[in-house]
Amino acid sequence: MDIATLGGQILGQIPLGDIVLYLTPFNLFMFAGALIFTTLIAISRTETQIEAEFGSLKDKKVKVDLEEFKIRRFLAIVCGLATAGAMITGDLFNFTLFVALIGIVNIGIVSAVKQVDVLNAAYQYGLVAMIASMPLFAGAALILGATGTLSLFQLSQTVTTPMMYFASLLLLMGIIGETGVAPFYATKAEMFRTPGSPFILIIHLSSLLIIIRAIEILLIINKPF
Amino acid sequence: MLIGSIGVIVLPKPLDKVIMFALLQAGFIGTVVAAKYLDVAMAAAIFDPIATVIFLMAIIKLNEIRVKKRDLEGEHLD
Amino acid sequence: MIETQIWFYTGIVLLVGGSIATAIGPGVKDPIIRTLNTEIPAIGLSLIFLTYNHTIALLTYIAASVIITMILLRVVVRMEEMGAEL
Amino acid sequence: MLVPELVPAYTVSLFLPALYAGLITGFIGLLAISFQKNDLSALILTDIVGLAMLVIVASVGTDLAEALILPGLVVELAEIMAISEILMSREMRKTGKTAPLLPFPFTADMEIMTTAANFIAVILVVYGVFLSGFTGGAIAGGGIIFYVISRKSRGLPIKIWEGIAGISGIAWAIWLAGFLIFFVAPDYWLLGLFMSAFGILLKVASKMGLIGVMAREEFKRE
Amino acid sequence: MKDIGQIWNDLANPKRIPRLFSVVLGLILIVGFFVPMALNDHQIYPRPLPQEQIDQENPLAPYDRGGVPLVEPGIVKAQYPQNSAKLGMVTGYLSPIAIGVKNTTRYYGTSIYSSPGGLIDEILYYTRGFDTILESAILMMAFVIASWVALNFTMRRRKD
Repeated sequence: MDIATLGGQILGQIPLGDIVLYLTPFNLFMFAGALIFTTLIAISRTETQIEAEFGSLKDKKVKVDLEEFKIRRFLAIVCGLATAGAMITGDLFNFTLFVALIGIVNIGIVSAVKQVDVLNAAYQYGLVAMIASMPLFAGAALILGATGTLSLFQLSQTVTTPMMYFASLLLLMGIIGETGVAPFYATKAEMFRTPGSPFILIIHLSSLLIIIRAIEILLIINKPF
Repeated sequence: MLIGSIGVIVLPKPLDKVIMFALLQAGFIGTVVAAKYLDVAMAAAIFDPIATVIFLMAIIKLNEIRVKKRDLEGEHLD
Repeated sequence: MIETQIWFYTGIVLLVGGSIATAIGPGVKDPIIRTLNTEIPAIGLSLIFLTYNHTIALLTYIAASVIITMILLRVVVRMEEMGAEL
Repeated sequence: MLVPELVPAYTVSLFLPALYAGLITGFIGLLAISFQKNDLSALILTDIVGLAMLVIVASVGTDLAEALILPGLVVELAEIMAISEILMSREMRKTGKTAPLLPFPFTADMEIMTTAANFIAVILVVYGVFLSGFTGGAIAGGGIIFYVISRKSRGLPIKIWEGIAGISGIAWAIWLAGFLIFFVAPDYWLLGLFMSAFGILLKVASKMGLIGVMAREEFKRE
Repeated sequence: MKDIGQIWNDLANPKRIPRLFSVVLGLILIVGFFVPMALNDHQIYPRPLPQEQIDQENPLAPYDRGGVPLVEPGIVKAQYPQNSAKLGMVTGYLSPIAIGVKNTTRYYGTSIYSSPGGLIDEILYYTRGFDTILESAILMMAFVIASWVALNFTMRRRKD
C-alpha cells in the first residue's frame, strides 16, 4: 500500500543515510503529541499517593523521594523521546529498536519502587520484554530476507509473500509483548500501582501510540486492500 | 569438541562439567584456526580461561554456602 | 566448501542439542548447571557465525557471552546466599 | 570480483537449515519457560531464546545481517543486566534482609588471579583499543573485568562510581557528535569516524568495568 | 467448560504472563514450519562466498571490499546511495597501524577491519548510524537502571 493513502501527503524527509525519517500529517500529529506530553512531564512534579492500610483506619502515605524522582523523570523523558522517534521513523529495524528501548525504559520507571508486588510485576514484565525481543528482531530479519530491504518506502511497493505474513505476525507478537497490551496486560496493571502518576502515564501513552504506529506499518507491509 | 559437549550434558557434577567445557572450547578454537582466522582464535583463547575462572569461583562459593547451610540445619535438628 | 558444511551442521546440532539439554537435561534444577549448559548452544551459535564469516560479530559475541555469564552467575550466587524460595 | 551482485547460491542454501534451527531452538526455550515455575530458571532460559534470535538474524548472511547482529546482542546483554538486578532487589525486599549483613566471607586463592591478571588485562585492553567500536569495547571491558575481579576487595566510593558513569555519558555525546559530522560535514568523515569509534569504545569499556566492580563485591567479600 | 471470568482472573496473575506469552509465541513459531520460506537473493550489502577470500590468501579477508585508503571508495551497495555523499570512503579506509598489520601477516583481516574504517563501521556509523544511536541508548538506559538499583538496594552504598 502506498504510504500516502494511510498517512496523507508526505510533508518532508530527514535523510540519515539509509534510515530516512519521513513526516506525514498523521505521523506528525502523533509525533507532536508525544513531544508535548514529554515536555509536560519534564516540568511537572509527582503526586503523593495515599494507600489505605488494611485492617485499620489509618492511611499510609507513599512518597517519592528526590533521588528517585530525578531518575524516574530522566527515564520518563527518554521514553517520551523514543515514542516520538518511533512515530516518524521510516525504517523497519529502526522501529524495532525504538520499541525495545521503550520496553526497557518502562521497566526502569517502576524498578525504583519499594513495594514487592510492583517489583514482581516489573520483573515479570521484563521477562516478557526479553522474550518479545526475539520475535521482534526475527520478524525484521525475516522481512529483510524475504524482500532484501528494510526501508518502508521500498516495502510498500513489493509483492507480499506468505513468508512476509509470517514475519509480520512475529513482529506484531513482539510489539504486543514489549508494550504489554491485552491479553498480556496484567503485569502492567500491577505496575500502575506505583506512586508518581505522570511517569506512569507516559508508559501508557507510549504503548498506545506504538500500537497505532505498528498497525500502520503492518498495513504498509502487508497491503491487505 | 563433540565429546566435550556430550560430557557437559551428561556429567552431573559442576566441577566435571567445567573440565568438559574447557574441552569444548578447545575444540572450538581448533575450528577457528582451521578457518584461518587467527585473530579470532587469539581472542577466544584469552577469553576462555576468564570464563572458566569465573565459573570456578561461582561453583566454589556455592559449595561453601551450601555446606554452611547444611551445617546450620544440622545444628537445628540436634 | 565441504568443511564449512561440517562446521555449519555441527553448529546446528550443538545449538539444538544444547538448548534441549538446558531445558530438560539431567540436574537442571540446579541453576548453576543450567547456566553451564547454556554455554553449549553458545558455542554452536559461534560455529554458525563462523560459517557465515560474520567474524566481527563472532569476536563481539565471545566477549559479550563472558559478560552475560558473569551477570547470570552473580544472580545465581546471590540468590543462593539469600536462600530465596522462588 | 570482490563483491557479487547477488547473494551466492551457497549462502541461500544455508538459509533454510539455519532458520529452522533458530525456530526449533526458540521453540524449545519458550516451551521450557512455560513449564518453569522457578523465576531464576526462566531468566536463564531467556538466554536461549536470545540465541535463537541471533541465529535467525545471522541466517540472512549479508553484511547488513552482520551489522544487525550487534544491536541484537547488545539489547540482549542490556536486558539481562537490568532484569537480573530487579530480581535481586525484589528478593531482598521479600526476605527483608539487607546487603551488608549478608556477605559471606570467601577467599579463593587461584594461581591465575595473582600472576596472570595484569598480563591478560593489558593484552585485552590494548587489543580492544586497536579494534575500537563495539567489538573493542566489549573486549577491553572483558580485560577490565578480569583485572578488577582479581584485585583485593575494596569498596568503590560512590563519587568515583558516578564519575566513571559520567565519563561514559560524555563518550556517548562524542559519538553523537561524530555521527552528526557524517551528515553535516561529509568532507570531515575521517574525524567523524574516529570520534564515533573511540566514543563507543570508551562508553562500552567503562560500563563493563563497573559491572566488574559489582561482580567483585559479590565474589570476593572478606 | 470453564467460566470466562475464571480465565480472565487467571490472566490477572502477573506470574502467569511470561508463561502464557511464551506458549502463544511457541505456537506461532510452529506455524513457521508450514510457511514456504526462501531467501531472496536480491539483497543490499551482499557479501562473497564464505571462505572465498581467505582461501585466496587475501590479507584483508573476509572483509575486503576494494578501495584505496583516502583516495578511492570501496564497493558498497547501499539502499539510498544518494543520501550518503562519501559512500564507500569509510570502507576503503585503513588506519596506519592496520596497514602495518596487513603487511606483516595474512591472518588478521578481522582485526584490521574492526579497527577504524571498514565495511561494518561504514554500516554501523554512517549509513545506518541511527540504529547504533538507539542501540547504545538501550545499553545506557539498562546500565542506568541496573546501577541505580545496585547502588540503592542490592549493594546498599548510599546509606553508608
